[in-house]
Order: sequence, then structure tokens, then C-alpha cells
Amino acid sequence: MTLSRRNFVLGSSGALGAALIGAPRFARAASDSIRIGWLAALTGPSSAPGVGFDRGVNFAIQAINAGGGVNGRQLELITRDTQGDPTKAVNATQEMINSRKVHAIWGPTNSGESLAVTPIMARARVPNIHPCVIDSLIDTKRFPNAFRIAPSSTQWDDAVRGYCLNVMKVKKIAVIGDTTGYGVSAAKSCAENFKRDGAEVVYLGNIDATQPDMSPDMLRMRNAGAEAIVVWSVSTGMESRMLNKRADMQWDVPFVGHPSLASGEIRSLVEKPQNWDKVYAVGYRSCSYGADGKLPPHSQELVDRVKGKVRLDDTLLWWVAAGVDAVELVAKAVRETGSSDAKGIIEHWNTLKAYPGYFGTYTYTPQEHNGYPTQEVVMSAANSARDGTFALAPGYN
Amino acid sequence: MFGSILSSGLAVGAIYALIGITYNTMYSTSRVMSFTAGQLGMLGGVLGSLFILKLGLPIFAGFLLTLAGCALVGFVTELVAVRPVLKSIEQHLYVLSTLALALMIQQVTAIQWGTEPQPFPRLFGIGSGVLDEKFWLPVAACAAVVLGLELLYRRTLVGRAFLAVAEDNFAARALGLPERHLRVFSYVLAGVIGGIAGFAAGELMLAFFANGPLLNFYGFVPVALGGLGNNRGAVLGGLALGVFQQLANFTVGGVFASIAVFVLFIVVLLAVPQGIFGSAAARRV
Amino acid sequence: MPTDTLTAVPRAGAGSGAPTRGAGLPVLPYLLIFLLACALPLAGDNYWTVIATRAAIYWVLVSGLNLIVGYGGQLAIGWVALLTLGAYTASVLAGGNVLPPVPPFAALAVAGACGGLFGLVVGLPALRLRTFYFAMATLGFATIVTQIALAWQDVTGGGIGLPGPALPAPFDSEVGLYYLCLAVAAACTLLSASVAASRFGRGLIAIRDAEVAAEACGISKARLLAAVFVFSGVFAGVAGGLFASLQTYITPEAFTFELSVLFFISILIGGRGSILGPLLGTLILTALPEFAAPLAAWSNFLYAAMLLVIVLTVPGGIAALLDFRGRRARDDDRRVLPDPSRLQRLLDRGESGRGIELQDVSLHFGGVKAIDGLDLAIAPGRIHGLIGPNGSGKTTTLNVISGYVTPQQGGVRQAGAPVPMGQPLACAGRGLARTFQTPRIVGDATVLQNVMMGGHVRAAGTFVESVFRLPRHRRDERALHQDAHDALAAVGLAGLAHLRADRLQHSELRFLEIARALMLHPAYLLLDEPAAGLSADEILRLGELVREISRRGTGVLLVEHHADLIFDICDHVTVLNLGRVLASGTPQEIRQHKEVVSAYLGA
Amino acid sequence: MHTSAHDDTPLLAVRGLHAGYGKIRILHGIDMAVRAGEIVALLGPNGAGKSTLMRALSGIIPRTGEVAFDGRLLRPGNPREAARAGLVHVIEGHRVFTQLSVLDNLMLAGYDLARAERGRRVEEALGYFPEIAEKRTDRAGALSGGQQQMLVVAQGLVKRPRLLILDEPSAGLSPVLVDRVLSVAARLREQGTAVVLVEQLVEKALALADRVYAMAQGGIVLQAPAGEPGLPQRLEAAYFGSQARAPLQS
Repeated sequence: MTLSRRNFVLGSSGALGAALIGAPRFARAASDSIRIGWLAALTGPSSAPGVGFDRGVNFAIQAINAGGGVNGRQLELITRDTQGDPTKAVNATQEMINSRKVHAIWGPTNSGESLAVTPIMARARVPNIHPCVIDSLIDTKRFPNAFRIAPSSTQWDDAVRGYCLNVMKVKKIAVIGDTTGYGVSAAKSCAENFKRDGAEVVYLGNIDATQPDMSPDMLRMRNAGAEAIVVWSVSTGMESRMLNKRADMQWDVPFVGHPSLASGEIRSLVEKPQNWDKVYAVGYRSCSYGADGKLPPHSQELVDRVKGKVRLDDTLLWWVAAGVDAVELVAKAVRETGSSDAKGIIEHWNTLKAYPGYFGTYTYTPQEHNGYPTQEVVMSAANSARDGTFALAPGYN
Repeated sequence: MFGSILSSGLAVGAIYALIGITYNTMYSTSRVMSFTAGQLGMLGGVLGSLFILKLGLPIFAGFLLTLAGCALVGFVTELVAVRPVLKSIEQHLYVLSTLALALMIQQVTAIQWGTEPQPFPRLFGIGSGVLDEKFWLPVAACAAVVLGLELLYRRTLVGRAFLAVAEDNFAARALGLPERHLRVFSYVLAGVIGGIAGFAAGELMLAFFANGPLLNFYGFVPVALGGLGNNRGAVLGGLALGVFQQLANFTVGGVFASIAVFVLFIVVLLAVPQGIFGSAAARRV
Repeated sequence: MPTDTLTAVPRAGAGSGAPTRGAGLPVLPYLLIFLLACALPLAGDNYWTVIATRAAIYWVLVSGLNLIVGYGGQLAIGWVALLTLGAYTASVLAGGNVLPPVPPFAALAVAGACGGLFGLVVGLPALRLRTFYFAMATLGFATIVTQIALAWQDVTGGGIGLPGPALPAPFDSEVGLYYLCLAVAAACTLLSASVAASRFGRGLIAIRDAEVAAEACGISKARLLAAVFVFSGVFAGVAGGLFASLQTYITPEAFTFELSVLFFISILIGGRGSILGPLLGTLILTALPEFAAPLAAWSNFLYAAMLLVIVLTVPGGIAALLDFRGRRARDDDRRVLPDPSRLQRLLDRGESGRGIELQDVSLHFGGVKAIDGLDLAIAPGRIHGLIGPNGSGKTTTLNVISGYVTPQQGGVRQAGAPVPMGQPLACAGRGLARTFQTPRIVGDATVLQNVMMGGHVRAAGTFVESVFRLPRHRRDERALHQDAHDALAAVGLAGLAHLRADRLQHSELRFLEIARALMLHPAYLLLDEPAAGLSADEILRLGELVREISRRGTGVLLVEHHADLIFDICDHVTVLNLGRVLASGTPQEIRQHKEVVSAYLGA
Repeated sequence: MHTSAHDDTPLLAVRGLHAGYGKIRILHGIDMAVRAGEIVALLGPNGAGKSTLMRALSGIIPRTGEVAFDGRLLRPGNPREAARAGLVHVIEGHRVFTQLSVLDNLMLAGYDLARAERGRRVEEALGYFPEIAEKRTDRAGALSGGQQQMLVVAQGLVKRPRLLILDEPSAGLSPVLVDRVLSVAARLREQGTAVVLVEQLVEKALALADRVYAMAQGGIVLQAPAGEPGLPQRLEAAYFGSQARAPLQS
């Protein structure tokens, strides 16, 4: 009897359903572990930062658990790949809050997603640390539970502008952003700040990250007489194509901008290594080595701890360090308040004064949740990557 | 400025034309417009980069393996997504089966190859600036394919059998021509043409999984404008589209350029549904 | 909610070719799903409440899109464009960043209206473009809307996006929003089911599977699709507003192409011409990624693989699997026994006067002269036979009268007044019905539904009245039902009313087409080789039926090969050869006519 | 070499053949036979199922029932196998490939043959039709209706048929050309090739054929040697349906 088509479909869809049904995660009995939710963009467009943070987070979790956990309780990391898609991020956040009942959430890593999930986490008053730079994400009145571990886009912008005007002393600036939520707002405010400080913004444009050929925009910038190109984007593919076009056009103009300009992925995308010269990316004092080639002692300590366990050559140290700091901030709050209760964690974080994390020294108050100190934001030479750290850009004291 | 508009416009236009020819080659023997045409173009770039850069094979070996891979995808397309639904051609099930297969190809590529554009090797290194290799290679590839098809259709018996099946499928079957073998061979040939398109476009469009849907749409426009099954229309339509798009890119900027192209596509199609060179629909009753 | 409407509601919806009015069986699955949905939040885990809210919102859109894709057969793949449009319209109005803030529910209503308008804009190309072209056009439209959302920064907030509408008190919580979305989804199910069960639903299926026959029944594809595109656009706009509220914040990245594919595949996996199938399809495809979280990246691959399996193995989808009644084994020995007495109510029109006259009609396709100066008359109450060898212009003559082809010369008059040429849609309005050389029926629908399509132009209720099941709609349905049962009994197919039409034998299909024509209470009936493929005694019964129809005042034009049938029942016979009248007269005169015999024998 | 006409096993034997298009059953149980070197005419009004019967025999459309050729059963739905066995069907409507040249059309008829053999057979087929021989490089679309009909017959001849089915070769041809095409059938008979001639023109068919089958409403209603006296009258009665109705005055 030949298997009629109908039985085949009924059989297979039944089997498929059964296999999947077997793995639903209805709310399990609340074990005593400290659960940390991690909204990671591990695949999908602009997933480079997510992968870096993920390495730091997993390293910190294993390190703490190996040392007996916090007050005897083990840390449990619940990771959901949001693919940078706001719809998947909302679903994942709801699952972590209602179904898995996590004690704190780290992430998400992209602006589009964080704009969608921040109000949801605020309503559930879940302690949340995230590295997203958009200014509107931190508002101690509307989102008292949300803390930012990285500098805000304004702080990045101040550092870039400071370097262009005070160190390179250029006047005509071109500003480029990609078409993501982050790219658009960062490019706009950057241009306004440059004008406010007396510089001349000769070109402002948003380029789709998947645009294959960069010659239209690069030609327009050169014709406009730009002396420096400021780039705000996480798309390493787009940035490398611009660097290659700069080399094709034999146009000696410096690139300054988003940390992703220094990402390991760009090394494999630029046609010639020298295409990556004169590119300065936002960096951090903690992750930059001086003329003597040495890192600040606290950062060197982290590099030594992760040696052999975490690959640093194809990512950025600050992503890894921020991942480690986030987990340790949660562990510290639970250890010192004695419980994993949300209010306790939030109040504890509000009292942090210059807490020495690997990535930065954080200071939070009930009115200010942008904890990263502006003076620790510096420019670094993009192609000087060594195990995720960079050389300070020329001109710093 | 004008030189680079023309060179990049003709380059991109040649790629769209090649994808249009891929559509037509599949259409001629099966009356099916397959969504996999754009994916074949994407695979040409991705496989080329995989074999030559990641696995370090010599360029020519990489090229041949790429064409073999795309030919295999063409074969699978006919076997899985076309042959089973041919008998219910009027229900347009082929649109769904080819769409499903195209989506599966794209997802597998996104997961295995990553979602960022990967670099594509520099093949010959001849020419720079406006005459850079990445601009003249697609045009050369398009010319080579058009010439090759002309030779196939005019000189070889298989080519003439293609034309016979395309013109009157019933008479060809009655005459005893191996209709199924010819259809399989035309899908394999379409795979090869798509592979050539992707490989030639590699330096310009990089090895990027999202090139699939992009080429699907922009490869379809010349076919729609030129008329189904008409390669001459596809080449003219493709080149015109490429130049128009680059012109819009330069003048208006990326976002509005694609809007302009789409509006042009809809206006022309509504005005001439069967395409400029196409034939009117047959008698209905 | 009076029970009969409830039982009637999903009658055509439970499965393609759904069973009769019968017990409340078809309502049961909907009630079950609705009760389960109401109980879900009690499980206490808001995560599943949110997933269910998302499924409800997707179903609001899909229930509208289902009429276009499932019933109308138009491959609208890019419908996320309208979801995006609705979301941004509602958010911009509620947010008040451009205009003074509008109360959320008013914003939702405007989003629906906006969706309706753009539904029409996206849909119109469907009227001229072939299926693959239209699918590509909607895909292109979807990418364009996302890019406009990116580029129009000061209104849509560009890449940054903007907050969704914040709903007032009870609906701002997860559970509150869920019950709101559930209510809207239930309403959409009822509204789309009532359209599906109305003459418009049947019209859509006719356009999908038998477009030429739909035209003959006076079903205007343009007007019907336009109404359905607006209807579905409103649903998509409202769904967009609710989606923005669920997301609390929307950016262009939230409206991915995968969403469009999800909407499209849930209808196709669910099954064409059904409401329950796509509903289950939507629930499955929304919940699937949550179960398969570890392979989240593979969820889109799973969708595509499922679509391929369904298309290749069970094109009818889930609905076809569930539709047991429609496929019950039919007893093979049944015979077609027309009962002409049931014609009484159907043929009350009795138009007198000069009937239909063709004057000096000439028509050629390219070089070939199909009709060459033809004069012909069809008198009310009489049967006019038309015979001649292949290519003599018999069928072309019939196509000229019914408006499918336009003659280069000459004209047609009905009751003295000239008739505009080349308008098949108009002939139903003139009381002129026809059948086809190869029967054109909707295989998925039941025999009864196929017949009811014939009475489309006799119903008076508008689309909106059918949506809300207003009195005129219910009166139309009752009248159509009664006429259909009479017509089926008249042609002898009464026992097969609730069988899927594609289960019928060929000869039964011939009589089905005649029943469909009778629904028009036709003043004139054009039969195109009705006897082809019938057995000898079926031809006899066909002859008696046609004679009875003509005796009740209907003028009949009978195009046929079977010379014996022509000579048996015709009042007047015209013999065509190479487009010209070879002979014309009573059957007896024609039988002795020298040229006819030799033309037939091919001397 | 003329094989004996009275060989007992027929070249083509058909028993209980049913066929149709989808749901429409056209043929209801056909039995017929053709012997080598014999011309059989198949007559009947159009719509009687003549073309359907020929398409079912050569495997272009599905069929049930038995078709034995030269003693071997042919698989249904496989025109290539039938052609290779020697049963060649020239379909009606002189459907040539207008884009290709006359020569290309003929080459395609010998698609499975080796190059040399194909060339020889093409020349051989052209030998029958000098009119199109000198137009061998013209596009088939440029030929007149009659010349196109000759081309499709020539395509059949390239396959060196043992039984050639000619489906309404006279449709759309002037009387001179009809005789020209039918004369080729006579030449083939002399070489022992059987021919089945589906024809509307009764007189021309009766003049050429050895035996006649008449079809009406999907069945064979009459079989007789071509020369039998009173045959036209019997045909007339067969066409106009069952005698009971209104018998024609003879």
C-alpha cells in the first residue's frame, strides 16, 4: 500500500509538533539560581557587537559560578537570539519577565530593539543594564530600572568632535550615518553639534548598509571639500567599502567615528591593509595602549584572566569588558543587598560611586543612570588592534 | 561623474540582464517564472568567495566549482519545485513552490555564510578607476553569455530543440523530442548562467546573502519590460534599468532611487502588461 | 446573535466546499478556539498572553488577506506594507508629534481607513497584471513602504521610529490589550466569514477558478476585487495600529519581509477558500518560533520548508484535510433525471417581441475569416439550432452574441435595441445566459455554490450589506438558495447539492452548467455543444429539458455536432460553413438539403 | 519489397481502447487493426473522436486498453517509444516550428539518430517533396500552408515509419495540393509502409484506401473494404445517428 500523500503530511506534521511540544518552557518552579536574561543579537544584520558582549558575559558567569556563585547561589544565563528584530526582542523580553522570571536583564544591543523593550521592562520594574547609546533610552523618571553601562551617543559625539576640532584642527566635516535607528539619530545630532561649535558640515547623508557601491556618496563628499569624514554605523561591510573607495580615489582624508570602524571584520574586508590607515575610532582609555605599548594595569589584568578562554583578535576588548562588568554589577548588587530582589538591586546601583569595572569606572545616582565617565572616552587608531585593544590616536597627551 | 555613472550603470545593468536571461531560460521550456533566479545570482558570488578565498582554490577551479554548484541548484529547482506542479500550471502553484525553495536557499546561506557582506577575490586585476575590473567584467560576462546562447540556439541540435519546445510544446512532444530531458537541461543551463552572473558581479556586489531578493526583483524588471521569454528584450531592459538606477542613485540618493525604479516598473507594466516586445494573450474562450 | 446566522456563518467557511447548513458542526471549532483563547490568561503566564495577542493581531490582517489570496486567488505577497502603514498612521496620530494628539481609538479607526485606501492602491495592478507580475509588484511595494518610513524622518522618526499608541486604562496592561485584540479578531472572523458565505465570497472563488464563467454570470472582477482590497486593507490598517500598541515602539526594522511571508504562508498552509484553515495556519506559524526558540534563526527556513511540503503534497492545505463531508464517496450508479416541473418558478420572465437578431455580422482573426456576413435570429420560446463542420464559426457566433469577441462589421439587436459589442459582463444583465464547450466550474466549491454563482446579478444587496449580514443580504441568500435547489432539481442533480463539484462526472457537469444558467431566469439561453461526451439516453433527456425550457418563453440557441439532437428538438436550423450560412430552415427542409448532406459527408 | 497483404497477424492491433481529456470520455472501447502495406481511411463527422483515437494510439494522450504494434504491446503515454517502434503520427494542423529552417525541422524529427544517419534520412524524406527541398534553408514560417503540410509529412518520413498516421492532411489545402500529399501515401504503400488516413473528404479517401473505418460519437460504427458498393449511403446513415430517428430518403 503506497503511503498516501495525506497520511504522509498528517504523520510528519504530527511528529514535528510532538518533538517541538516536548520542549516548551512553561514557567518552571523558581529554582534558587540568580537568573540573568541576555537579549543578544547573535545573527542578523549588525551582529558584531552582540558576539563580543556574549563572550564577556559567558566568561564572567563561568568565573563567578566557579568561585562558588553569589552567597552560595549559582548564576544562570538565559540567552535569546533576537536577530536584531524588534518583534523577536519583545517576545523574548516577555518570556524572560513572565515565564522565566529573571532577576535582571542585560541587553539588548541594538537601538531599534531597545527602544521597543525598554518601556516593557520599565512596566515590570526589572533591573536592566544595556550598552545602547541612544540618549532617549535613559530617563530616570520613566525608566527608573534602566542603567546604561556604555557612554551615551552624546558622549561619543563629544569625544569625536573634540578630536576633530581640537586635535586634528579641521574645519570642513562630512557626516555619514547608516539607515538603522541609531545611524540616523547619531548623524543628525553630530552635525548639529559640529555647527554649534563653529565647524562647517559640508555633507550629511544616510546610506543603506546593503548599498553595494559607495562611489556616489564618496564623490559627493570630495566635491564638497570635506577634510574629515565622521561615520556613525555598526555596519562593518559598508565602512570597509568606503575605505576601499577612499583608496581607489587616492583621497587622503581621515575617517573618525563609531567603534565598529576598528572591528576585526574590517581587516578581512579592506582590499589592502594600508586602506585602513588614518582611521580613528571611538575608544576607551581602559582599552587603549600608550606609545609604550602597555595597557592600563586593571585592563591588563582582565586580558590575562581571559587569555586562552576568550578569543580577542576578531572582536573589541570593550565589548568583552562591558559584558564582564554587567554580570559583575548584578552579582555585586545581589551579594551586597543579600537578596536578588529587584528593588534592592536598583537601589544598590543608584549608590555606586566610581566603581572600578574593567571597561570603565561607573557612577550612578537616582537622577543620572549614564554611569560612564566622559573623560574616559578617547580616539584610537583603528588598524592598531592587538587582542581587541588599540593604540591611542596621535595628539593625545 | 558621468563616466562612473555609465560604467557602474552598465555593470549593474549587465548583471540584471543576466538574471533576466536566467528567468527566460527556465521559462522557455516550462512556462514557469521561478523565484530562484535571483538566488542563483547570489550563490554565484557566495560560492565563488567560498571556493577561492575561504578554501584557497585557484581562480579557474573556483569558477568551475561555482558553476557546478549553481547547476546543481538549477537541477534541484526543476526536480523539486517545477516538475511536481507542472500539471497544475494554471493554478500557479509554481509561484509558491519556487518561492519556498528560494527562501530556503536564502536562509541556509544566511545561517552558514553569515549576514554581513563577505569580500570577493580580485580576479584579473586589470583596469582601474572607471575601467576597473568590477565594472567591465559583468558586461563582458553578459556579452559572452548572449553569444554563447546564440551559438547554442543556432548551431547545435539541442539548442534548436530548445526553440522548438519553447514555440510549440505539444508539437515537440508529438514529434518525439525528449521534453523532460530538455527541461532539466534548460534549468541546469539557467543555473550556470545565474552562477556566471553572480561570479562576475562578485567584486561589485560582494558575496552577500541579501543579494538574492535584490537580484530577484531587479532581474525580473527587464523580463517584464522586455516580454516573457525574450532575451533581447531582457538585455536591453537590463542595461537601461542599470543606468537609470545609477543615475537616480547619483542625483537623488539611495533611498529615493529604489522608489523611482519601482514607480517606473509599475507605470510601464500597467501601460504594457505583456511587455514592450511581448505577444498579446491568447484567445480565452 | 440569532442562531441561524451563527450556523450559517461559517457554513461556506469550515472547509473548502464546506457541508450544508446542517448541525452546528462547522461553528464548533471556532467556539472551541475562542473559549480556549479566553481562558489562556488564566494560566497566569503573561508571556503566552503576549504571544496570543500577536497571533490575534496577525489573524486580524490574515482574515482580510484570506479573501484576496485564499478566495480570490490573487498572490498578494507584500501585505506587510499595509501593516506598516496602519502602524505608522496610528502612532503618528496618537503620538501627536506632527498633528495635535488624537485619542488612540480614533487613531486606530483612521489607520483602518488609511489601510483601506492603500489596499485599493496596492490591489489595482492585480486587475491588469498576471499572477507572477502581481506578486512581484506587491513585493516591490512592501520594500518601498519600509524605505519611505526610513526616509520621511520628520514624520515617521526615520530610523529612530516612534512610540506606538498608548491605549487607555483597561487596555494598557498585557491582559487588557489581549482581550481587546481577541475581540477585534473575533469580529474580523465573523465579518470575513459572512463575506465568504455571501454571493461575493462565491464570486471571488469564481474569479479564482473559473474567471470566464464568472464574467458570463455578470460577476465584475474589477468591482469585486476593489471592494475586497478595501475591506482587507481596513483590516490590515487596524492590525497595524494594534501591532504598534503591542510593540510599544515601532521602527522600520520591525516590519520585515519574513512577516509578509508568514501572512501569505499561513493562508496557503491553511487552505484556499476556507476560514478555519488559515486561522489554524496563523496560530501555528505565530507560535512555532516560540517553541523552536533554540533554532530561532531557522524559523524562516521552517516556514519555507512547510510551504513547499504543503504545496507538493496537499495543495488544499489543512482545510482539505479536515473537509471529510465534501469528499464522501459518491454512489456511481446515480442517473441524471431532470424534473422540468421545477422550471415553473425559474422561467417567469417570458420576454416577447423580436428576440435577438444578428445583422450582417463579420469577424476575422488575423487573416482567417471566422464569420462572413451572418444574419441570424433567436426568437423567444423557440430553439434555434446551429450546426456545421469545425471552424465553420458556430462557437464564434455564440461568443459574439455573449460579448466575448467583437465583430469587425455588423451588429446585434435585442428586442429591437442595439446591443454594445464586446461586453461579456453586460449580457447577464440583459437576461442572457450561456454554457461553455468545456464546462467551466469551481472544483473546490460544492455543486450548490457553483449553481448559486449564476444568480449573482439577481441579488440586490451591496457588499457592505453582506459584510454586516443586513436584511437585504439574508433575503438574497434565501432567494438564491431556493432558486438553486429548484434549478438543480430541474436538471436532475438534486441529490448532489453538497458534493464538491470536482467529484462530478463529465455529463453531470454539462447539466450543472445549465442549472447555473437557469439561476438567471434567462430570457435567452446559449448552449455550446451541451451534448458532447453524453450517452445516448442522456442526450434524449437533455433534449426534453431544453425543449421544456424554450416552451416556457426562453429563446435558445443550440450549437451542436450531434445532428440527431438538432433535428429532434429544434424549431429552426441554420447550417454554417466557413463562416457563411449554407442553409437555413426547418429541420425537415435541412435534412433534404443537397449541399448540407455533401458538406457533412465531405463530397 | 511488398509484403504479402494477407499475413494473419496485423501490424497494428487495438482492443478495448478508451481515452479522453480529463473527465470528458471521448472513446468508448475501440477495436481495430491495420496490416502492413495497407492504407486504411478513418472517416466520420468532426467531434466523432478521430483525432483523439490517433493521439491515444501514438501515446500523446493517456489511454486504457491494448495497443499491440508488430506483436509487441506499446506502453501508454510514450510517443518516443511508439516512434522508435515505427508507429509515427503526423498531427493535424501542419504545426511546424516557424522560427527554425525547413532543414532544422527535419533534423529535429531525427533527434535520436546519429548525425550521418540523420542526414541521409533527411535527404530521403526531401526526395518525396522537391517543392520544399529547394527551400530547405528558408524559415518554416515563410512556407505556404500546403508546403508546411508537406514538411510535417516529411518529418514523419524521416523516422522511416512502418505505419504512418496522417491526421487530416487535406485541412486548409487546395485540391491540387491534397492530391499531391495523398500521392505520397500511395508511394509509401508500394514500399510496404502502412498508412492510416484520417480524412474529412470521403471521396478522396475512398479512392485511395484499401479499407475504411467510420466513426461516430466515440465509437466505430462501420468497417468495410473501400470498394464495396453502396458504401456512401451506409456512411450517410451512420453519420446521421441511429436509423430509428428519421431515415434519410436514399
